[in-house]
Amino acid sequence: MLGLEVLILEQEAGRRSDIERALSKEGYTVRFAQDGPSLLAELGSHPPHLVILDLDLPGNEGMALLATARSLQPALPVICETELPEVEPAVEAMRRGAYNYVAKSGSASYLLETISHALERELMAVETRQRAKERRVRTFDDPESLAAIDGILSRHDYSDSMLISYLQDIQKDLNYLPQDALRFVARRLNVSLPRVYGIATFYKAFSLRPRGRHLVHVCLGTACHVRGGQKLLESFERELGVPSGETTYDDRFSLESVRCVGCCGLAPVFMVDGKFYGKMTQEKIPEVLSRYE
Amino acid sequence: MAERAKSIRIDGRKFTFRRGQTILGIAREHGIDIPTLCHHEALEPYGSCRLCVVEVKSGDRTRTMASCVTPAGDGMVVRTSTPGIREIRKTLIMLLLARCPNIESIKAMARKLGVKKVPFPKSDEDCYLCGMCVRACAEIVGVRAIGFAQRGHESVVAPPFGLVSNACIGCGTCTTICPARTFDLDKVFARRGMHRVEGKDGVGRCIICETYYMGG
Amino acid sequence: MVCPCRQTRKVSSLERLDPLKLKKLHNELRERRSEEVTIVIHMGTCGIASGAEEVLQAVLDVASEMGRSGVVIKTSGCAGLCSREPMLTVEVTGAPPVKYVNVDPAKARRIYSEHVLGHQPVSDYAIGVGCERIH
Amino acid sequence: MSKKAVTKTRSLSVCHGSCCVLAGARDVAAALKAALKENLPGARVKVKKGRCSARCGGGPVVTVEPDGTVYTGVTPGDAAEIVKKHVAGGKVVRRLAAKAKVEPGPIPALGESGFFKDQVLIAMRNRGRIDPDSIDDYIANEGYLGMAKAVTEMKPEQIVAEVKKAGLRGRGGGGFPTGLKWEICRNSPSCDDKYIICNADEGDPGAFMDRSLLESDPHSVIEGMIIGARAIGATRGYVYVREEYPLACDRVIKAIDDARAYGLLGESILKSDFSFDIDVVRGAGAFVCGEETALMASIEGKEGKPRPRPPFPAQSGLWGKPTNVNNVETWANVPPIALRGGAWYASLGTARSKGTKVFSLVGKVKNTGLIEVPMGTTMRQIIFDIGGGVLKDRELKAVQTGGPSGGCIPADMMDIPVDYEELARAGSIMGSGGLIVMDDETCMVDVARYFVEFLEDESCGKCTPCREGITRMREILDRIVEGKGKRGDIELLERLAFTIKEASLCGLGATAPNPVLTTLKYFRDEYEAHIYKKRCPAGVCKALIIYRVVAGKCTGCQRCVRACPVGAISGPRSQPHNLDQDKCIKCGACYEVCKFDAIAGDAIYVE
Repeated sequence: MLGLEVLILEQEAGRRSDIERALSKEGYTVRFAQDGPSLLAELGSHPPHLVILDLDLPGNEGMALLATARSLQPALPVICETELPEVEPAVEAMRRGAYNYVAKSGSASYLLETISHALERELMAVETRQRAKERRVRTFDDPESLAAIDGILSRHDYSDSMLISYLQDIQKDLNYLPQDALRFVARRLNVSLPRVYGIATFYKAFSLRPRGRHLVHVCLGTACHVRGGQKLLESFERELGVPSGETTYDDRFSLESVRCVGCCGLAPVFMVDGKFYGKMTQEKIPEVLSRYE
Repeated sequence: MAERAKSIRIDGRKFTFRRGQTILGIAREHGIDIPTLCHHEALEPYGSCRLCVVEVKSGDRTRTMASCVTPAGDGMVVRTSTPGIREIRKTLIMLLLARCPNIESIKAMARKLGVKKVPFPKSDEDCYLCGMCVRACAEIVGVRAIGFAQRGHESVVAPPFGLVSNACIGCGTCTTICPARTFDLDKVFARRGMHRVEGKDGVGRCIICETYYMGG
Repeated sequence: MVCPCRQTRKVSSLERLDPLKLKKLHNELRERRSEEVTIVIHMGTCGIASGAEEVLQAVLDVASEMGRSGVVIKTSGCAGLCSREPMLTVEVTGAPPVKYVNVDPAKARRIYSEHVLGHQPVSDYAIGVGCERIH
Repeated sequence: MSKKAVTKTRSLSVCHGSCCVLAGARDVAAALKAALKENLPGARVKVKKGRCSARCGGGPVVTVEPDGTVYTGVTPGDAAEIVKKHVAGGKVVRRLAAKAKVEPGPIPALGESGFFKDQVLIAMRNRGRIDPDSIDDYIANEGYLGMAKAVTEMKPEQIVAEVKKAGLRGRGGGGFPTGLKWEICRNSPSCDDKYIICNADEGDPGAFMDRSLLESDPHSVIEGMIIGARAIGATRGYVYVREEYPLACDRVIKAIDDARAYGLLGESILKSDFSFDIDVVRGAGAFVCGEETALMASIEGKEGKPRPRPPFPAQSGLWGKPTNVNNVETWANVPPIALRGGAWYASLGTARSKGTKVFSLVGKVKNTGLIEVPMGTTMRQIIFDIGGGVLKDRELKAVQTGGPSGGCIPADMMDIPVDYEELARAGSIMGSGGLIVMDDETCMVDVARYFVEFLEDESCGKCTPCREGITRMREILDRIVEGKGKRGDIELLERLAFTIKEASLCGLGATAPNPVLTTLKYFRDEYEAHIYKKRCPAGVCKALIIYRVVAGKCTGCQRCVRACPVGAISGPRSQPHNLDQDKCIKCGACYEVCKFDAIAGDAIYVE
């Protein structure tokens, strides 16, 4: 937690020193704002990583500040505090973008936990945004990428009957089939783009969206089904927090189901990056997932 | 010696036929009605709607076949409206009506086959995937600007990536041939600012050169 | 993983065969029984999924520790009984082959030292002796 | 010697374990038969193909029954002596008699009990013995000898005749006679090329013999294809492999390269005037590509959508040329037929189904794996003798065969001999040979729903009945398993089933309703329980069950507490736990981990 700055607006002196003690112990750098305007000024000049905001400021100023702060720094997590927690203001605060709503009377450890969750989520969001940006920057119509794809097409003399095979090889290299790549293939092979697009969407093996670093395939063959494959899939969905067919927010895993991988003797089975895990139970999933970074 | 003319029996009537004719072709030639939803005179037979199924007895085998894609065979005995066939057609139109409850051609066909109620929850699709637009684009216009995407129940007719297709010449054949009249060219090609050819009567055939042209 | 016997196996000249040469090659290969003991690790997909690669590695390790003269280590495809994989078969020339099931690296080490080197089958892990009936 | 010699000997059992066969047991058996015919015509002495007696070092082994004398190291030259001296004269041939009895050691003989006992291998003849990457290993085991015979000694018509005589039928589904298929393709006029295809797009969930064959013995498939090409007159072949099978793909490619290097494939095979080559094509994840016309569309680089037949592939297939498609197991059976003749193959099996069949025995059975048994073996033998019985000794409910196109055979029909006709009579099909064992914890409505969902996913979407009808069936089954089934749902399912079966364009649709129809036929009461009583007798359908802790059995070990993903189970160690029904998401994790049967998945009774 070193180097992470928390900016606090708290009208009660006793509470201020409580929070300061608890947070400094954990290595956070704590700054205090005197009032609303100085808080907003700080946000402009030295943006912190997280804000703790007292909602009990006179005249509902807290709620207004929350809205302004979020509009200035949309990604900034704000934790709201109050003496007397009630449902309505809580809902209102969350609606205005608060990360969480805690009681001042609550334990310090609960506050710390909330802070660390908020920061964790924020860091991941930053990372995800960055990656998404990189992804957008990375197009596949630069000469280098096209030359690589052209190399694949030349392996079979640009014969259009090898289309499926080309797409498989391209996907192997790029992890998915980008639009640019499909357009280039159609142009280079002199076939219609709808045909290329039709094939890329008809066959299950192709993905038109980028996939995670690791591919989880849960087998739903008959043998796996009667031995609990569906439950295994649901367990993965809970564990990874994404439905089948999606990629986790940190791009670590893509979860897909597959109709029989031909390893029925060890049912139920799943695969991670092509490695088989047989005779599986829900219990063993977290351990297996922890092997993949 | 002249070859004996090949003959087929449809609903008790005997007809001679030319090589390569389909059962549907012969039936229509002689005014026997077989309902279809994906067949078009200007296009290659496709056999997807299956409404044209008939009972075909050939040798000692009796089978249900799609008449639009089954070539006539010598000595075939065809029945176009047995109770079983009627049952199949009713179920099929129910399925299509549940998919596309607001398409006139489907509603008309359902009325014709005596189907009023549909035992399935209704959705509201505007396309029943007869593929005429896709086929017309490929076979008549020859540009293949649209195609099928996805598969199974998720199949759709779409230009690549849902975006404007560069290959499209804006001829409008797809919109004119669409039996559902829902293929919205404006929507698909709006961004290219191309005009669309107004067509009223679908694809017609030139009586002199025998090629197909756009109606209107 | 590369089959270990691929490194040691002498690839026959790979010349183009005619019917006579094929028969001759068949007879030669059939008679070729130079080594005393053959250990076969069954590596079909089910076997690999159950840990056959680890077993193979254990066998190679123990072989390099304890010696592998007169021993052929090879891999094959699936042996059929998926629920008891990984499996391996040890055949001492002149004696019936013994099939082992549910093998793990530790069991593989014991099988190597007692059966492969000591010619004493490990009855604790074996499912049967002899071979399968072919038509 | 009298024509009808009285002899006590009933049979001479020649061990056909792979070791003995390699040592020449087949020749010994043939010599014994000839010697019997010559010396004791009319005597009722059989020459049997025995199981392995674990005397593998000293083969070939002959056992005289009923007296039990064992001869080892027998050669064809010894046959006459054994027949004259022992069978006719009743005296043991000391020179050949085994030195000592094999003591029943601590390890049982493979051929005497359990999983391997009733199996007879033809397609998987080399399993577990040869290195799939070594062409030399394959040649050592009679590899390519059948092909050599077919290419150099037989006319194409003769090859077709032998395959017809063998009675080999397509192992991938329909069971169409292979020889006949070849003949039609052979006689189909073509100006230049004909093609043959090995269909390794093994899509049936629960079947994996094609994968295993390609992985463990790729050369036998290649050899079969060369023989087929010779018979049909094809110049080029394709192996169409599912992309889910990367190992199989690699091994076939290596095998093809090796065969080419030996001149067994490619230009002028074995220096004859016959040329033929094979390419490998990878599928891309579409079950429908197992259908011949869709498969060919896929090889041509198109969407795998079936097209109407006629024209049949044998007339106009790949690129409009006559094409013959067989599946992996079918091709693997061809080399031994070419080498030993059709009669040899046809000596196993039933009246109309010859030879052996590979089954993948999986599901709720103790021994899972691939088995190869003669046609006509009963389902009971397969599940209880070979499979060792139902897992946890629960009650057998049904066996599903034939994948999504097949059906479920109920437990009281386990005595049917397994062949094409009997399975069809039971309402199922052989398919590619998946046998999925189901016990009383398997819900048949859920199984039917599973297959229908599978097919909905895999339908290509071209024709109305398959695309729309299967989805509607799935919707109906969905509401039945959710406890929302209505009166009339069963009839609606039957109506849809009829239309889909009759009107679909290809085999996928035409067989799609089978899982529903057979479960309706044999397990209608389960459907009715779901619809009318709102209960799932097997305790599978989530909406109709609750999990609870059986207090008397719970030891308070806390395993379920740890396993529960939503914290619904609580309780101190060593005391029966509590399960909070409000929190429970019915994932079954507790049920899976409990070692004391203390978690019950009970039906909710609404009566």
